[in-house]
Amino acid sequence: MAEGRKTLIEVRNLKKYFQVGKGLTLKAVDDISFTINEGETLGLVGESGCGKSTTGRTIIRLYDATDGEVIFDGMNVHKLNKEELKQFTRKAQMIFQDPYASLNPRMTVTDIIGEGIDIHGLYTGEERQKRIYELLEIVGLNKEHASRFPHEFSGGQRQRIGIARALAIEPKFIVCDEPISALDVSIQAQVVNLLMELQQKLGLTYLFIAHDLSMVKHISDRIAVMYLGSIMELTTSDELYDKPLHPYTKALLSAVPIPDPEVERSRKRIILEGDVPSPINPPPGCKFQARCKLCRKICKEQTPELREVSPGHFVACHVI
Amino acid sequence: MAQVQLNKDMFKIVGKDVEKSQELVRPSLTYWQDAWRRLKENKLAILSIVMLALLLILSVVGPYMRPYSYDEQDFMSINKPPSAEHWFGTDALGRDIFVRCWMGARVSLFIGFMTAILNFTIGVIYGGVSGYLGGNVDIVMMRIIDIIFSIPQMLWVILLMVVIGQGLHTIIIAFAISGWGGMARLVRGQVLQLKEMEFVLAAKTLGADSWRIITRHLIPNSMGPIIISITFAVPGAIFSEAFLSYIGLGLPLPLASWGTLASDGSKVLLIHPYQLFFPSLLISITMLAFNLLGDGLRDALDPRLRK
Amino acid sequence: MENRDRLLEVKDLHVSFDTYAGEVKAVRGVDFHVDKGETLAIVGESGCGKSVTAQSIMKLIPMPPGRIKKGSIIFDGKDLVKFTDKQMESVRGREISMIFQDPMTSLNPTMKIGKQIMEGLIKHQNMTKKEAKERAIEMIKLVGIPNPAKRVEQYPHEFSGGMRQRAMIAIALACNPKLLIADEPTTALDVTIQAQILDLMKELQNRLNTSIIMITHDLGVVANIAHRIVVMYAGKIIESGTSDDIFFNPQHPYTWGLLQSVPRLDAANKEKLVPILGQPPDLFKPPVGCPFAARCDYAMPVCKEYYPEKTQISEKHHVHCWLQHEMAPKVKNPIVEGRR
Amino acid sequence: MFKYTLKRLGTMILTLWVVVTITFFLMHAIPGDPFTDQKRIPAEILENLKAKYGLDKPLVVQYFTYLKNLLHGDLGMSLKYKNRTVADMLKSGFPVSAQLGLAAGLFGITMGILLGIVAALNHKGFFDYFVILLAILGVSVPNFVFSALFQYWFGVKLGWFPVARWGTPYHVILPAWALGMRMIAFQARMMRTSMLDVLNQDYIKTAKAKGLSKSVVIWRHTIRNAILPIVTILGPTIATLLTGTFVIEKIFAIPGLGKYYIQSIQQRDYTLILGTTVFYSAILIFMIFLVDIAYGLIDPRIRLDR
Repeated sequence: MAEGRKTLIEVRNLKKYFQVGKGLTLKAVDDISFTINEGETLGLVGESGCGKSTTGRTIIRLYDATDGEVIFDGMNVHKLNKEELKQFTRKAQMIFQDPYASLNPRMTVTDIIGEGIDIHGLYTGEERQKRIYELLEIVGLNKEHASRFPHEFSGGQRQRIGIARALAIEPKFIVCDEPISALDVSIQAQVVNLLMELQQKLGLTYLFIAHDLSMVKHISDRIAVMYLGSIMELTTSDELYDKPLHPYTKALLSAVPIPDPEVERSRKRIILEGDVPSPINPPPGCKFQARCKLCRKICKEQTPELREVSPGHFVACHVI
Repeated sequence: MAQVQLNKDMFKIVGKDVEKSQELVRPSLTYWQDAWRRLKENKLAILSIVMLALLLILSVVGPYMRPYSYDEQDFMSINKPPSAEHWFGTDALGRDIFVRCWMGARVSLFIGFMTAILNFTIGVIYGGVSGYLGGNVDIVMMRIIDIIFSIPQMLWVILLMVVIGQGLHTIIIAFAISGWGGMARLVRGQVLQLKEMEFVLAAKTLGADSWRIITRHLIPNSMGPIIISITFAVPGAIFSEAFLSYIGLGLPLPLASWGTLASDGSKVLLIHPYQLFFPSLLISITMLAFNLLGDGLRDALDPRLRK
Repeated sequence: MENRDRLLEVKDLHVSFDTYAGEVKAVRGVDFHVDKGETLAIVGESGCGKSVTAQSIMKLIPMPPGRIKKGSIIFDGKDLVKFTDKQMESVRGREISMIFQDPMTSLNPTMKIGKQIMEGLIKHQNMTKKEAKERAIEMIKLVGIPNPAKRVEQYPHEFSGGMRQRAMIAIALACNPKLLIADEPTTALDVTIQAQILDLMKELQNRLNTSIIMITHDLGVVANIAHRIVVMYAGKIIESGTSDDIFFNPQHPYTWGLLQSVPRLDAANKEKLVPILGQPPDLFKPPVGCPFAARCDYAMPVCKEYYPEKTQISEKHHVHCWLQHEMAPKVKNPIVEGRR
Repeated sequence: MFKYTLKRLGTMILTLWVVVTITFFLMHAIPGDPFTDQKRIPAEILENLKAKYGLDKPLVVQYFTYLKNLLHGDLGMSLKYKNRTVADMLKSGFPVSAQLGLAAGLFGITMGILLGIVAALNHKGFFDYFVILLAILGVSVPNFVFSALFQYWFGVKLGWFPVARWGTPYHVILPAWALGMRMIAFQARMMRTSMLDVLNQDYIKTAKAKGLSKSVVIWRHTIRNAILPIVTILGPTIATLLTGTFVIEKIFAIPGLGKYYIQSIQQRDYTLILGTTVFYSAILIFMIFLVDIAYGLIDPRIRLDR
């Protein structure tokens, strides 16, 4: 469904390294490339420490990239000057994970949502207030909530406020950084539905970051699977589920429990052994080699390229 | 459950009432209102505020309540115990201790507040810069603090007093130079922690500049711990001044502070215990009040209680 | 009701917490049982009382402010509610064990892993240090940690999250308890590690015939491991039954809502989720009637006035809902309909 | 652990050097020279005196001479006590102060920790409030007031202990107690908070779930972990103890280092001030070093991480 659309974001060989002590480099994002088309949702999944959040933050330049570039709507994000950067922030926004930490406890809901409006000078006075009420309504809250403080709300409601804050400056693109993982199941569905409705209504583009594969599959058009800072596989969400190619993707899919006892009873699991290795000074070659049952000699020597094995289906694996 | 009368009407589907389930039942309070509400519940803290207010008022009007001046010597009434004429008695030079105590209160409280303000200013700037800039700047700035403040403040103060000479201003200068380490560390910690919080990242994503982030997000959220720390800094300075006076490095004569009064009193402790008693009592009450208030504020402002 | 297979029976359990603002009724009359060798899952969202229930069985809730107001916990024929602290010591770790949600914080950071396993053995099985150590090494091996002889000498910070949870399981199972209570044991772990731990728990249950109470909010985990399920909402059990009953023939609108609000990996893409709107009630002031009424599509006036009695659907399946009443209108069961 | 120790050692020496340098230049920034006030000294004798103390050379030369001598333990001559070296005076005063400090420290730490533990275990009970009150009193009342009170009550009124001076173990009790009061207050407060914090940790629940008895849970799991933060504040605690001795030694007329220090200040005996300050700093920095090492030993996380 996203085919034939314009490319909104192009990420080319993006790297983000952190120095964590003498001679130790944490390669949080290690040379990844992908594109996001206008109006689509790209899911980014992986286990903790795989670099998915860092990727999201580097794309909107919350972090400076170590290397590589991000082209957003023709702008080279990491080369923008101060004024251009401000223009860029109007177009790209973010929704955060922790509904408790993502709202300033000393500000009212009005001021939280209004912050972006003030920074960019979009509305003032009564118009500003009207716009804030409108935004509250859009995310399923009401006027009475405007003068309240964040601590008076539940997790789901706070996440709605966070969404309203991002929408206030009418962005084109939103990075959703695990927006539902801190919420209860029944509330997760509310927030996901809201995000999907907003996308339909406002033509938004999402980068949806999460570790919950079923939710990512539910909301995304295409999915990128990350492991230790690299993209292992990238394809449409249906294809990823129907025809996963990378051994890590296969293991990940098989590890996700399905809420159906009948299915669960008959399922054969691929249990991965061991833990995710540390992203600090990783060994050369394929990142997944230590846990891979198909590991060969070449996997330990050469880093596999992400290559297109069938139209729109990318895999980084020597064995496939 | 008891037998209830059920009728058909009670079994018509009316569906959900989402508004009701989302109603915010608790009253809306700002952070400061909420903190004040909690502080009010703490009787000791309120008592401390009353005590401190009383001390402040007496330090203003106290010296005028008796017909003596603080440096007026009366050799006819030397070392007189407390009486109707001299409420707190007189000292070895026949000076009225009541008046001297409240003159001393002015000096001690002035030293306390000035020191707290100066430490606050230096500490917030140093700590704020260190925390906000981060990286190598932070490492170097903190290393400097670590080294300087590994020696107790009192040793620095004594050295400085020896070098720049005794006097009210020099005491305050010495305290200001040597006392901001704790505040700087505290502010740095706060800033370091807050600047990684998601709401600050959100502000950055919205395009907020450093000024806005500092004034709207970092400062309001670190005020709680800073206020608590100031509350403890005031009595700390009063205490240190008393200590200095006691070892003979305090204020020059005839100026009086609680510390010099206590120091004088202790010389005749075994014969005229009241001369030590009154200034010590005032010091202790002040310390107690500030400490209790600080504890109360800590409970009232602690963010962990707010979830 | 007397049943030789019955290991644990909780009857009419009420647990409250006294806070400065008043009494929070966290658990409000809960009945369930666990048979020998079975896995019971207690499912619900945060604040529904599932963890409090589990910790009450071990009497691990902090008292005060918590207290067991009413009810009984019959374990192996004895009522644990009446047990003194001293008596509980011989139950904990020996008869009933527990593992917790966050493996990063539930191990003592300054004590070697081996010693943490040995403690229980020395206390309950009168082992010497040497015997206990051998057994500890054996346990570490059993839970699938490589290099056991070296690992017993290490501290928790040298273990990864998954390994720590394995170590917790080793501690819990060291004395061969009859019942293992697992309080969200995989919530803090990654999916691939979760799969390892669930697998391990099932395997050990087969081998040791331990009963398990699994506390979780994740229906996928439940489907994977549970024989029977108890669904809790706002401190009450609203439905319970076998795994198949709950997943394929649920009767309570809340259970319907839960099942419809989670996406399935094997479902067609972009199928709209059906969320449960609104929020669970504040247990400072729980509603008089059915606590779910305010969020229920099928709520009736009666629901807001009276709490529904238990209705038996089949031998093991019961539900608390006024829709089961003879006067109530018949509604379509969206889960049963959906499966057709 | 070895690397960690070495690193700490390096920090220690660096800190000491910085402190010596700052102190040295501060002392020499005082306008005039130490003999200015002695007006009657003829000019040539003054020159001789200056030469004797090396004051005629450029400051930087003096500084390096001082550093060099310092390495040999030579802190120079006292300006006011003829023919006594600073090192000599430190040698005679230090054992007395160390005894007093050690007695007060041991008393303060044990009592403080004990009270803190008892208070935490009796959380919100009578004893808890009692300890809180005691702790607040302990930090609120200056130690010269405690000293006076103790002297008055136990010395004069009851006559249980000597009022002042030094010599027998009996002489140690009152000053050590007065000096330890503040410490008890600090430690009790810290230990109480730390205990309550640990008691709320998940691993305490794990320990209880194992069926361990209450006393084992408290001794083996709670106290050991709760003491860790106490160890980290030992450094500042020793510092307060040290400055506390100045006053206490003065009040109780104890011939310790503090007494010399105060005297040197009152008499403006600059070499003695400089020497004492450097000595105090060295002791303190060394103590902090020891505390760091102890912390590394107690907490396995530090031992291996760095």
